[in-house]
Amino acid sequence: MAHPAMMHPPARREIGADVYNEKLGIWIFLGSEVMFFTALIGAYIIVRFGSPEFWALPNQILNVPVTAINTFLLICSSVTMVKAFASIQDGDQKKLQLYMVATVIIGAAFVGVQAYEYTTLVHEGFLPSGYAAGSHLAELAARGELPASVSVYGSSFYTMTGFHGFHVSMGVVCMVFVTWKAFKGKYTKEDHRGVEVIGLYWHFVDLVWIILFTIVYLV
Amino acid sequence: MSEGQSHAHPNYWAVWVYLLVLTVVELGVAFLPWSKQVLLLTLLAMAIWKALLVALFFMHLKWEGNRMRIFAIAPLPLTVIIVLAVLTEYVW
Amino acid sequence: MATTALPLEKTTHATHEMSFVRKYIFSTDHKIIGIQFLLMSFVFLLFGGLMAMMMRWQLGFPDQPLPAGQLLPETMAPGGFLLPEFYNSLVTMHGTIMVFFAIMPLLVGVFGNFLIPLKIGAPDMAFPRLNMASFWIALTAGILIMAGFFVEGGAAGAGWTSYAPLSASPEWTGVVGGQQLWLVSLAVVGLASILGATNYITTVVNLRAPGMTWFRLPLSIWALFVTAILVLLAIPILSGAAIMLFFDQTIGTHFFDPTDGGQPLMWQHLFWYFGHPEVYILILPAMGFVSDIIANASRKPVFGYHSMVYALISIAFLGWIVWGHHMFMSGMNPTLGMAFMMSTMIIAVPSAIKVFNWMGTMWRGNIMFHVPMLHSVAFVSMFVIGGLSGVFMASPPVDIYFHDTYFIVAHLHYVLFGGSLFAIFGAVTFWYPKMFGKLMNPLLGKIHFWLTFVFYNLTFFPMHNLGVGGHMRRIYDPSQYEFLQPLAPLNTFITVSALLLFAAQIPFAVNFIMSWFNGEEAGENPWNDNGLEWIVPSPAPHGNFAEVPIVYRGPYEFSSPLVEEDFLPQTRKLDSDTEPAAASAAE
Amino acid sequence: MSWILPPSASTFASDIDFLYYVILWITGIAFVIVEVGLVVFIVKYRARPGRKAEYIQGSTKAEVIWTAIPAVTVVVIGLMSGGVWNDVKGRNSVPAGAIPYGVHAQQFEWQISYRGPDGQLGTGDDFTVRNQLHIPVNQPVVMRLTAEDVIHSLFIPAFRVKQDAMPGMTIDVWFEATQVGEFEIACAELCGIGHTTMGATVTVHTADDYQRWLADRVAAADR
Ligand code: HEA
Ligand code: HEA
Ligand code: CUA
Ligand SMILES: [Cu+2]
Repeated sequence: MAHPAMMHPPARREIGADVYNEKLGIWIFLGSEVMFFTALIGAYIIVRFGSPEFWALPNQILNVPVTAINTFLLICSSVTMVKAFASIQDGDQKKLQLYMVATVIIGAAFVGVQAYEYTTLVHEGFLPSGYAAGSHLAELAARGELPASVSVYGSSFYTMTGFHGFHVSMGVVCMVFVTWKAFKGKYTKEDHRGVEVIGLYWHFVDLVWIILFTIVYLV
Repeated sequence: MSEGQSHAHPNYWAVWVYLLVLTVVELGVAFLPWSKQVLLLTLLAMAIWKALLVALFFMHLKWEGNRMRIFAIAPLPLTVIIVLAVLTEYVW
Repeated sequence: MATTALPLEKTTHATHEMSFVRKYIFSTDHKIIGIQFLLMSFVFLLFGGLMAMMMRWQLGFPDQPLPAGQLLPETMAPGGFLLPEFYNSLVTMHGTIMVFFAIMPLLVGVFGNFLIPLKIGAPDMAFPRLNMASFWIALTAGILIMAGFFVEGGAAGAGWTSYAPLSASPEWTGVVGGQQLWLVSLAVVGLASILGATNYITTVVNLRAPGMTWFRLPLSIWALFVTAILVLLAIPILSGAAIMLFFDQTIGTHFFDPTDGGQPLMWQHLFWYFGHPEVYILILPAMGFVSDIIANASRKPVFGYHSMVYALISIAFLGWIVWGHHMFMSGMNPTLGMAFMMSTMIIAVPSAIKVFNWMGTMWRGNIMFHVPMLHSVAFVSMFVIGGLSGVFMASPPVDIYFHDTYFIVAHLHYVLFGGSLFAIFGAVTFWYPKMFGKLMNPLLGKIHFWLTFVFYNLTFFPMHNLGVGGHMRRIYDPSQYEFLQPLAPLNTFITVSALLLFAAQIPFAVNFIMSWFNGEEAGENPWNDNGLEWIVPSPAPHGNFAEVPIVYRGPYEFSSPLVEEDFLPQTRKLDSDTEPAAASAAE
Repeated sequence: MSWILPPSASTFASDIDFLYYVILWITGIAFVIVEVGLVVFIVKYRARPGRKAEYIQGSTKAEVIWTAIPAVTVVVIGLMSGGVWNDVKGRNSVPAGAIPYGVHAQQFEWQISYRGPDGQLGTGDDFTVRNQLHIPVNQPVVMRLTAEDVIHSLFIPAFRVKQDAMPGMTIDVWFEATQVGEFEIACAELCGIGHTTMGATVTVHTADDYQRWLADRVAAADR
């Protein structure tokens, strides 16, 4: 019994969204992700407008150059991802594998850089709760070179970038799985749903970063 | 995805370069001595422009059917609603 | 065209070889998952009910020990007298459990799962394994939240709304781990809901049988679909807020801490931005089931089907712009309050359309009073009471007086119990035959209905009057205030009614369990209904349909002049019908 | 069992009560229409053998009517409410010359500060009384509501006053008592273990009494 909607790819019909289930599903799921980040960004807007004096200038505490490199990495991984997808659309297994591996590596590198960023920041005394007592940054603040307190700045910084990082990490995990399947030749010119679905997720995470990078690091 | 075979791939590398250029410009603008409001608006506009590029080209929204696009943009009004409402706490 | 079979196909054919565990425990069959949700939610309904009984005892008889209260540990009720902190935990957990672990899973988890594939003519959900995961995640969350009662400091005690900063630090509530378990549990159950919603939406959009166009969908499916969208977009807001609050409690962030730049009001904005859509999540599916049942029992098409759909959609959309009506007294910008008042008022309009269209459906009908119908009529009449009391509070000046009084408690129970729970009782009775192959006993059903209807009203209607008298909610001993003392007899009366209301659920539990074993065999279509679920055997088999059903008309063709009988199933082909386009495309 | 609001003792209470009764009437009528309609339909259209229901899909005319009437009704309710709301809680509603009091809510009591001899609130000569608000009759007063720890809510049923006290914010809430006497204050927002017991009293004095009371207090504070 082949249910018409279960066939792939679906014929153009009056019913359905003209796309296969997994693709529709991931788009719908991304809708909920949008709302999740809306909650975080909404909270950020509220505390930022409510307590602007808690914010340091760009590059005062956060390391914008390092993050710029990270942004560069994520954009690169997005392009390799989409190239992977384009390759398998043409049925090119080799290139699919190559680009997938590249994406995994760049994605992992992003997480690595972020981990480095976090450790440095914590080391300097920038915590989710504000300055660490007696730290380098706390001293600067005492001398008036930094805002007296950065508690909500730290809170929103770590929460927003942390959850983004968590999403990237989950993406990397899933992508490792897709890559493994790619090496086993499971994707074909006709059926490569996994690649497209993980790709959509990955680009979405990139998109979120583009917004976060601007509002967290630059403004 | 049925478009796969039929149309040639868009030039992803061009989009990539476009994104990188925008990022570099953004980095430059962020440290200009402009007023806070102007900076905020310029940077936000650029970020949204970049996000759009990703959505349209990498996520292929440019080529999706209308039914699919509706799903993609459906939550956006809701994000605007909450942001506008909480902003009124400060601007009134 | 390439036809790659999905994994689902394999499971559909492997029915006989499946072990008990695969078939009934870790099942991917939407019907089994629905039943799992049903059992889980009944258990939580019972827990929630028991907590309500304890609260009611304290309110009605503040100077007498709770019967069998000595069994509770010293930290909750020394000598059988509830401690104030335990009372706070009871209110909080009662509200939370009822909302998130009883009514929401009953409406969305049970019927979303059970009905969607059957009613749209699909063999299963779009993502069966995700569906299974969603149940087990929800159950985990339920266990987590109940665990609160067993950790030091007791269960969460800041109300189901968990307002910060009260909820943000043990310093204020005395609750330590319970508050965190509460937050984690809600984030976890939120994940389950989001996965479920993704699944439902995909299924409804993509898996409808040929001919099942949007405007041939039963209103129950429309309602579940719209609800799923609300779940998908509202729940993540709560998750986000819960996570921030959790961080405030654990890693020292300051989102809601006013002494260090945070904003307590922000919790309320985020919570209610989720919360009001949430209350519509708790009523829309009920409205859908009731529409189906009323049409069936009246043997008439739903009055104004299209406007029913548009009313559903507008309620859902308006639900996003009214959240501030919970915050009129919070110190929110009063001008913003005006905007929220207007949008809230407007919601009465689509609600009125629904109510009057239900009445229109009964008008000139030939009404059978089977048990589901009794509950459905009760739904309409009770929802109206709850809705109308909402109009009082929607008027901000009147809300000055009523906010945080029992008027609100009355309102919320009229919409949630009088509305949702009555509809759930009706829907369970209506679809029980398709779940278990047996009919529920109608006599027991009627006894349960009448006792519940009477004691329900005796319990909750007087709460309006408590509210009019100024009785605050969430207080554990009203005798503390002079102006509340005249209300004490009313409180006692309510408590007695509540105890009887609880007892009135026994016939239902008995009926539910006994009918499973020796109920009357149901047959394929016991209610002479038109929906697709009634063309398959009862209980519905694995894979649902032997062949892909083809749909020729809407679900409400009762008493159609085209046929002799008073019903006309969606799949019956009349001479005048043409094959739908999709069916031919699928050849 | 009563639908009549308890006696009120402030200027705007009658406006609020009036709105309440208007809504009570409107919703009462809607309630009767729906419930009576349901009962009539249940009886009149109950199934009888050999009868078939009429095959009716709907009626645009009927639907327009029952969309329009509630729509107009709620808009009217909304406009009426809006006016009262603006008078009671609007941004600029506090009458000029209202006597200010500091009301500081904390677990689980109300710290009420009075202006000292210098006639200014928030200066060193203010004095604070626990759980007791004393005000003059027929004179607008404004409470500067603040909170120490968590959210509380100042509820004076007889005056139809309620306002949350939000930590980190100062919220002004005004009223004008019209009757001399003692009235109860309650906390209406769950604020922890002692929420139930967070009561206080407000004593409304005649103008003379109030001056005397104030003088006594100031003298006591000086000692
Ligand atoms: C299923 C759940 C559900 C539903 C459907 C509703 C529906 C409505 N609710 Fe309710 N509400 C809750 C659940 C629900 N609510 C809960 C749980 C709370 C308390 C939360 C807490 O604090 O713990 C709450 C609290 C609450 C408040 C906050 C009160 C306060 O804390 O001070 C308000 C204020 O405006 C409100 C208003 C409304 C309105 C206007 C509707 C409308 O949608 C109702 C519309 C329906 C009708 C009006 C009836 C049908 C129409 C007619 C018969 C036509 C004729 C009518 C007229 C001409 C008016 N609700
Ligand atoms: C859907 C939701 C729902 C339901 C059904 C109920 C049901 C009941 N509720 Fe409550 N209630 C809330 C949601 C609900 N409640 C919420 C959200 C709050 C606000 C919380 C807060 O302030 O934070 C609240 C608060 C609340 C208060 C206010 C407490 C306070 O402010 O101090 C009171 C007081 O009387 C109360 C009483 C009751 C009573 C007596 C019942 C009775 O109807 C209970 C009757 C018993 C049952 C319905 C269980 C029957 C069991 C079965 C049918 C199981 C069958 C089993 C098998 C078949 C196996 N509830
Ligand atoms: Cu203070 Cu309740
Ligand atoms: Cu609401």
